[in-house]
Amino acid sequence: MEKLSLPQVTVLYFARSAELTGLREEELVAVPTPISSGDLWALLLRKQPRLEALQSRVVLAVRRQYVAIGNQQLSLQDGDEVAVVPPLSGG
Amino acid sequence: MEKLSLPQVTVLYFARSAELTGLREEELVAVPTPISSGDLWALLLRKQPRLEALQSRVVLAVRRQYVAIGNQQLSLQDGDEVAVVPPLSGG
Amino acid sequence: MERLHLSVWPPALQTGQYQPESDIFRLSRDWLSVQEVVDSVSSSRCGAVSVFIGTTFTILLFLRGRKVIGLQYEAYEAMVQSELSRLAAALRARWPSLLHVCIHHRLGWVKVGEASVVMAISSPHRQDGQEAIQHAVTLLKASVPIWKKEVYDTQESSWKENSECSWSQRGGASD
Amino acid sequence: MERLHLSVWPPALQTGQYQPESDIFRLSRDWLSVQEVVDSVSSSRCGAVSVFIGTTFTILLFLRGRKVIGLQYEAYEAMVQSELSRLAAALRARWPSLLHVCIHHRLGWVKVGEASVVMAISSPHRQDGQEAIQHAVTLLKASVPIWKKEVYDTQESSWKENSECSWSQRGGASD
Repeated sequence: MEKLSLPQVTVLYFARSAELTGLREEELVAVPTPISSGDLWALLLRKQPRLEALQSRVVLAVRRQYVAIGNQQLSLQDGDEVAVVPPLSGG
Repeated sequence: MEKLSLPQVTVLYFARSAELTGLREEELVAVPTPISSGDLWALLLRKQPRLEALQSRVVLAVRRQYVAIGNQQLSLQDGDEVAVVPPLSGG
Repeated sequence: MERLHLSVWPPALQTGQYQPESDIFRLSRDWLSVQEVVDSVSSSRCGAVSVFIGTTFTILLFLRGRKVIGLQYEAYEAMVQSELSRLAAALRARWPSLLHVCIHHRLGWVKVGEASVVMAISSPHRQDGQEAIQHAVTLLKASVPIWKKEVYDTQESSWKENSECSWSQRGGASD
Repeated sequence: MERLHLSVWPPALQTGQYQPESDIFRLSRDWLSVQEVVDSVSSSRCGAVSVFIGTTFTILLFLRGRKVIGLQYEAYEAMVQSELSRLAAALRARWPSLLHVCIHHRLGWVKVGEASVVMAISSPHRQDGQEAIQHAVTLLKASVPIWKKEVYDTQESSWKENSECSWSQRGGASD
């Protein structure tokens, strides 16, 4: 079943991704769903081309769960939180 | 070569051995040397029979080095420190 | 100081004379007190407290000809909470005897020589706690969404990458 | 407080901008400060400080129907010094990267819940320090001439025996 309205999600940027985009967060409207994590990343890249610098060493967090960029299908809902997660360096 | 005078050593008692003997230290005179650690222990037992309670779970420390009670030959000198060392419980 | 995260594990309180095991997580913009972290995990049941303290490591950076003046930390705070709960659950699954787990982590500006993380685990017997704390540090570095940037006297800075993080270039720093 | 033992390792001082590695041992009749032990091993070279804190473990003794009110420690003090130096040398032989080792141990009367031993080891990388501290606790219990007696509310007392000590009856307490 397709939804009539496509969801709007909040994208959070941290660390180097925040520096590259100059943003801490932004809204992403009309995101197709379900969507693969790879396609979601492509969508983000189209919006923020400088994120390309993170390519191949970044993951997403969708609703605070890590998701590798690849074929995993994501069902997004209005208001979902999607984070761009550069390599961790806590500790 | 035998020495003409046999050495006098200071015996130190710790923990349960101090409780059994009622002493922290005492002098042991005219100790034959060289002497095996087993014979030295036998000498101590003759002087302090209550140390028998520690039998088989005790070692000596001679000049601050552990020595198991057995055949090891010890060369004692006047003023040497011999300690009776019950099982350790530091930490 | 933000007392962000306080959760009780296991969720259902046990009855009886002893307190339930609890995990205390805190993200702090202030100096971390080792004594406070140790006190958080102490109880009359515990025979051993194992502690890990992570501090700025500067000697290699001196050798590169510039001096680290400090570190800037940031976190995905809401997710830190859920990942630390997951971390504690993983530790308890592997070492069921663990009593208390406490982790305080710095955020914001951290001067060279100050601790960025202090963690303590109490356990009746030391072996469990000591193994668990090693694993805890590895899990924290691999999975808790916190980032640090080294800031140099040249006004340059560099985001660090933990080699434990599966999507980092092992040990590489991005300039 | 007795500052009994202060030795520098290695014995020959190194020249240059960094302090030589040092091992600090102390037998104390007062409360042990975790912070002080941690500060003793901290340096700008260190990336990790691993700490172990041993405290009174009372729950099993409650179950035997009597309550521990405290512990009485004694030591062969002069030999503690030589055995701790030997212990530190053994650690450095196995983990050459270790920076500082600090061990504070209580003597005399220790109330339930107070730490009897605090040790800290600093190292550039955490793996070495964490492995070394596990080994350090084992060596201390196996070879450093310190004894403790549990004192009960029944006015009884009992000398403890470390299972790590080769001439103990494994884990048995002598009444």
